[in-house]
Amino acid sequence: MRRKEVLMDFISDFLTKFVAQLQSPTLGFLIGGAVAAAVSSRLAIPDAIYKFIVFMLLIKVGLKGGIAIRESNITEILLPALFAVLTGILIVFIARHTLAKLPNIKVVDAIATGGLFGAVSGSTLAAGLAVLDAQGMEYEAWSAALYPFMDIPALVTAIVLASIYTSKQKKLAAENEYRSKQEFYGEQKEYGQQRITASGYPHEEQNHRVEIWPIIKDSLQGSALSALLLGLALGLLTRPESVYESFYEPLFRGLLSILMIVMGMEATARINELRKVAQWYAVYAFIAPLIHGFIAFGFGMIAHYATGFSAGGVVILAIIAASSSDISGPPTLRGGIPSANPSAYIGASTAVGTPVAIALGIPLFIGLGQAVMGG
Amino acid sequence: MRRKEVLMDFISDFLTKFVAQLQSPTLGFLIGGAVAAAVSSRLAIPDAIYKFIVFMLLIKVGLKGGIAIRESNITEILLPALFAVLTGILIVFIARHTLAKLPNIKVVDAIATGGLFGAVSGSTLAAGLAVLDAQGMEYEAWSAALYPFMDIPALVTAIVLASIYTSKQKKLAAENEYRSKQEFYGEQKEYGQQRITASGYPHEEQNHRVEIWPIIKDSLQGSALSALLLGLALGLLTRPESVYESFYEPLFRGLLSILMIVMGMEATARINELRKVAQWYAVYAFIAPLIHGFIAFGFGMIAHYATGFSAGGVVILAIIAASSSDISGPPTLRGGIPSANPSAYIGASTAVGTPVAIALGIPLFIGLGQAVMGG
Amino acid sequence: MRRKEVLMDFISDFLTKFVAQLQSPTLGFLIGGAVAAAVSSRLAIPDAIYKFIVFMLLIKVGLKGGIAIRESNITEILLPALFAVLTGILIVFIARHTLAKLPNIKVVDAIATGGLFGAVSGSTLAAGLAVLDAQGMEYEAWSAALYPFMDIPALVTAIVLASIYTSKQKKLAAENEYRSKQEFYGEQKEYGQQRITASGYPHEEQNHRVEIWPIIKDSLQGSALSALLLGLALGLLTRPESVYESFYEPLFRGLLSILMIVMGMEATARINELRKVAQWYAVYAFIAPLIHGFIAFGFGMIAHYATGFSAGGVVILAIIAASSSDISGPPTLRGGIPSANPSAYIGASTAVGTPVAIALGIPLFIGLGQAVMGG
Amino acid sequence: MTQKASKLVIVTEKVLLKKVAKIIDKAGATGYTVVAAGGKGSRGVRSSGQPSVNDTFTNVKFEILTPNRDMAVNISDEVAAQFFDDYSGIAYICDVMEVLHAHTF
Amino acid sequence: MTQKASKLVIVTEKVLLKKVAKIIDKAGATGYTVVAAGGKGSRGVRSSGQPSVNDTFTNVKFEILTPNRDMAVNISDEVAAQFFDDYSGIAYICDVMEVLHAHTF
Amino acid sequence: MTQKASKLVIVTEKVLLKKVAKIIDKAGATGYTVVAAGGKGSRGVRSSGQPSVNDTFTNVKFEILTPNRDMAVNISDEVAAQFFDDYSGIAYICDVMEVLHAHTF
Ligand SMILES: Nc1ncnc2c1ncn2[C@@H]1O[C@H](COP(=O)(O)O)[C@@H](O)[C@H]1O
Ligand SMILES: Nc1ncnc2c1ncn2[C@@H]1O[C@H](COP(=O)(O)O)[C@@H](O)[C@H]1O
Ligand SMILES: Nc1ncnc2c1ncn2[C@@H]1O[C@H](COP(=O)(O)O)[C@@H](O)[C@H]1O
Ligand code: NA
Ligand code: NA
Ligand code: NA
Repeated sequence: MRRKEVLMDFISDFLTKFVAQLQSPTLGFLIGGAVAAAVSSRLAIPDAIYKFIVFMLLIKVGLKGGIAIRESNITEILLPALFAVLTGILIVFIARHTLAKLPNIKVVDAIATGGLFGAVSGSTLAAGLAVLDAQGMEYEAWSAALYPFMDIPALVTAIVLASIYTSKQKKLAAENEYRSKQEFYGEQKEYGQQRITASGYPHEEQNHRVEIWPIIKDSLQGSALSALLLGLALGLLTRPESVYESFYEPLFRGLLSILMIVMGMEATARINELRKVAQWYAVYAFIAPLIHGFIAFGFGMIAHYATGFSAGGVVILAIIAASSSDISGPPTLRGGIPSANPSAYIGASTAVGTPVAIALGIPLFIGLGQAVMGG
Repeated sequence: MRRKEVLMDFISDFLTKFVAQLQSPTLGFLIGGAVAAAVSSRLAIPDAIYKFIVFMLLIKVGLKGGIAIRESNITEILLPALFAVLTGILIVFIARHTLAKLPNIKVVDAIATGGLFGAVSGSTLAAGLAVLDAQGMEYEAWSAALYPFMDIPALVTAIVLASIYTSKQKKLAAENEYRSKQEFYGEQKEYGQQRITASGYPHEEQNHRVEIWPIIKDSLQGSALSALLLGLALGLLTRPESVYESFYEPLFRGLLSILMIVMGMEATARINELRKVAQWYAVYAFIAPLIHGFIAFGFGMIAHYATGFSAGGVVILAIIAASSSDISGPPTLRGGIPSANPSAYIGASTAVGTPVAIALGIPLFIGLGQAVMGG
Repeated sequence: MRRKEVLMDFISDFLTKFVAQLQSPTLGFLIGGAVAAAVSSRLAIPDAIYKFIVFMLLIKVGLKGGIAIRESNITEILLPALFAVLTGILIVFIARHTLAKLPNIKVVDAIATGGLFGAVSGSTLAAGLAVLDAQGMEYEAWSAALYPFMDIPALVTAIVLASIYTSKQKKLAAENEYRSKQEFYGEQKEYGQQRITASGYPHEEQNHRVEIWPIIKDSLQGSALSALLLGLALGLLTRPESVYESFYEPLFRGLLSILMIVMGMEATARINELRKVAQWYAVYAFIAPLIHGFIAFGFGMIAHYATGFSAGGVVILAIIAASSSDISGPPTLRGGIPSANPSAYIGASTAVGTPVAIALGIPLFIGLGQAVMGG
Repeated sequence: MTQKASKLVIVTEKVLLKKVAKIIDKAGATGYTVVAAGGKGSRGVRSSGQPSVNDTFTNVKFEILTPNRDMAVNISDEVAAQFFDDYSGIAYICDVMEVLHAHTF
Repeated sequence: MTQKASKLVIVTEKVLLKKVAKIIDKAGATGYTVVAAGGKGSRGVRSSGQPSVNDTFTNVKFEILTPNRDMAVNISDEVAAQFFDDYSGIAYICDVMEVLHAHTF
Repeated sequence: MTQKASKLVIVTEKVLLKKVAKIIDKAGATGYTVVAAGGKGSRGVRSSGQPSVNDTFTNVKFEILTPNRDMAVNISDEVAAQFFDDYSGIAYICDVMEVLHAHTF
């Protein structure tokens, strides 16, 4: 009976939160942007403004974390950080063993997509924090600092996996070419020639090992993570309380609402790119954020019971997992897995993954957290 | 006697408001920008900031309207909206039958100018609302939503009129050419050749009817109107009160002051363009905003007595009519009446029409409204 | 004994202020930006935002000054303004007689550097005002208006000195060439030819006098000074109190913190340019701001005792002197002393001079002012 | 492996960006490159219908590599016929010695 | 209807934008096109006197169609003589095969 | 005093800006000019991995004057070999009639 009550409580609680969330301005602005783009509105948020808003949101999140970390027991971060790393790596392997096996899916594209979904979106994180704050759900000040612990391992894993796969393929191809040279002569030659027109001559076999440090450095240097880390450092080492409270904090929700419009517009704009690649990307992009969130939520629960990680912190971990990178991840992957088609992974992430994470993921995990742990 | 008192009250009231308005920051910033540009200052508000400010102002106006419409009786809008449509159309016909008849004025240029003056300026509307708010004059929440009802009919009418005129001219020209081929041979040929150098060969006679729906769509998709409508929708369908009050509302007046600087600079920059076209444009641009405002004010008074349209609403209707489009209108006309000279209509609107509407129109109609209806 | 006490008070007071300043957010954000750039972060504040922030800060400083000047006795500005002019000129002559005499330093480069260090940085001024405000140290409302009185004379002096020097050199060169044509034949010819490839043919001897008015006009038209003057005029002539208090004032410190990040990034970026020129530029750029500040502080003290110029005003005069121009000065010098190497003067100013002025100069002169005059 | 080509350059008003791109596509060109440009020409009309403060680049410049002169002339004629009566613009052809590398040309 | 022409290209520092434009006008060219450009040359001096963060395009590139080689050389000589001692810059001529459409040329 | 030269044009994705610049430097070219460009080519892939709203210029166009055709071909081959398998791009050579003024060429 107790269990049944809990379940009913959970479901009713969850549904209430969920419906309220659907009327929330955050989601409303996201949908508004998507609709505006869909009806070909010439509404435009200049690129400079978009970049500045992202900077403002992430430095604010960082500052807040940094200021609060001063008073926290930082060792508490160890277990959640470990779980963040695990989740990031796991997500890529999941993509490698599900998405990559589906028909019409190129393996490198699938791995890159997994990397992007394992990586973290600062905007989604900011949206999640705004909703948590609005609902008065408490969380550890350092929770936002979990960002890089999931982001970087996911990107590194994806690039390493793709590189291993590509070198294997090249060896296989070399052997196959030798064997099958005669068979596909006609078709192959034409294709070969076209490639030569573009790239001049076949690559010399560069049997290089993937270096991991450059990938990590590249991620840390990305504009989003840089802003977060800069904020953290400033919050930790200087006394920015007054400027934080008079400037960064009051502007946060407003700027976030504008960012949601941009992301809605982006989502619609990318839908066309997504259409050009296999349908499975859309399916993956719809389901994956929620599954990733549940995995992280599970890990978070372990930390909750083991070391007292707060309910809010668990929700943040889940939101970070559900999010997929929209700013720093794509260029890192474009450089790290150049043979992967950006339309596949960016389309999947921006057009479907991010809206799902924000519109379904955030209310889902908050509702779940409150219902399960009574945060 | 009663009448005389009212008149004196009106005049004294009006003069007071008018002088106060001349010291108001809104107007001060406009003049400041104009002077800065006139002394060749390199002061610059980046284009991205300008576009963002317009977005912020119009989405704020929209949000406010949307939030308030929820509680209003929306059928009240019908009569004012009808009058807005009428005013928009009327303004174009006035230009067709006055400006176009003046010496050295090309008919298509005059029609396009009429279209632009019939259309609406979001910035002027925002400035008007700011002054109304500052003076505590009340108006219906949905008044800002009258914008498209005047804007679109004016642009559509102008494009249709111009198109009809152009096809008539072409027919006439074809007949004339036949008759007068011999007479102006020398001069004509040279001119003809130059055009051929540019455009290759004479147009085939495309006897196409003007399609109205694309013009309407184009207007609705414009960045200014899009922002307003997006705000309206978000205000109506979501609950953006908190973000509205903490972000959009407090920034409104400040951003408006910056926009006024930009518009002042624009005005000065466009004066030179205006100088290149006939002097009559300057005269028209000075008088027309006030006349258009009075016409709309008259219509508004009818609604005031017929359905209780508020004094503030009447003033807004007049300000909308007095304003001339500065963002969305010009590109629509450039596409819709390509043969019209943009220097004529943009110069007239930006260099003279908008400053007159803001500096004279707003205080005039507010003063008038308060004196006549005691708003 | 009294003297010794004062000295100890001064030293302890000063050290306290100085250490506090090192933890202040202003400085923290500056260092944060510098470090971010040093670790090659891709953190970026878009150019449009940077320009807008500078505009916002300086128009705010101007508005404040203008509003307050209305109630002040403006004749008080005469003596401090005179001292500002003297300091600006003096700084250039100091550079001419110290920096220019050092080994490996081209004279025109040294003069240009002196001009830039004599000119004023709006950002440093804004930072100084923010710190004064934070510490509740009072100053005359018109103090910020001292800016152009030092800025313009410094730039004019530098351009005139450089021009005189260059014409003298040309005369000498003409004579020398005649005498030494034979001696350095080989080397000279090659060098000469290369120049001809670039510039076509030797300049005709244009023995033009330097015109001073265009330089003054150019300075006044610069974007930074324009914004300040526009603000002053608006503050003086209109009633912008409400928009000032609701918009410009609250955003000031936050925008300043972002500008500090940009300036930190700039400093790091310019270090490489500085490395390419003689080491002495770095030495000069480190010492000069403090010396210039002390000179102006001394002048300010005279005004303090003579006409009651406030302690805060003296500090502002010193900060203005310590600052070196970062926005308007460089293009003016690029045009006015085209033969000077921009890497020398911009590198010295941006990479070292400005950070020193902000990080050391501001706390130093505030500490000094409070200790000496008990402001 | 390399190939002779013509390069057609069209400079015109920014408002025509999409329309010119469509004409290029329809003519069968394999691609085009477009940059924001400012300029001055005979018309002295710089108004593109956009606020001008700070936006000096109200033109666009297209560069289209075409396999032969005819396609270039076709595109140019079409653009000129449709727009150059009412909009400012210029079109000219350069010879490209060789296309060295391209995905399809 | 079409016409041979020379195309003069000048790449130089952005601060010179107006001054170079004036020289082109005075030389009698019918127009010019200008784009924002970045670049690297012999001088190794990229400072144009503007803050550099985020503003990589501190050069401008002019393209001027001239009816003959002489006018192009005149413009180029004048620009080089006035500025290339102190500012970075490069100037070169391309042949344009034909000007197809122009309002005045 | 003037000099014949080849002009190599490379249009490719913005992410490659620094890498292509490095190749040009290594090949011994005296400089290059680069502008932001948009475009359409065979790939139909415009994603450069950056948010696309409002950023239509996701390509860069390099123009490199080289003293001879060989250096141009070398640069082009190297860029194509390293990147054109995975990134969109095109490279072609124009003849420059004369370099009129340059600081070093
Ligand atoms: N002689 C020229 N050389 C280079 N560009 C030109 C020339 N004439 C015109 N243009 C470009 O073509 C655009 C339109 O020229 P127009 O139609 O004559 O106003 C100008 O804004 C310039 O960008
Ligand atoms: N070989 C080259 N090819 C293309 N552009 C060049 C070349 N050399 C110089 N430039 C351009 O000309 C500008 C000035 O060159 P310089 O005066 O040598 O510093 C550079 O910033 C480049 O934009
Ligand atoms: N025929 C062409 N003419 C001009 N530019 C082209 C052409 N084909 C491709 N490009 C440019 O090269 C880029 C890459 O082409 P692609 O690799 O075919 O996608 C495009 O985005 C265009 O900017
Ligand atoms: Na994730
Ligand atoms: Na109107
Ligand atoms: Na100074």
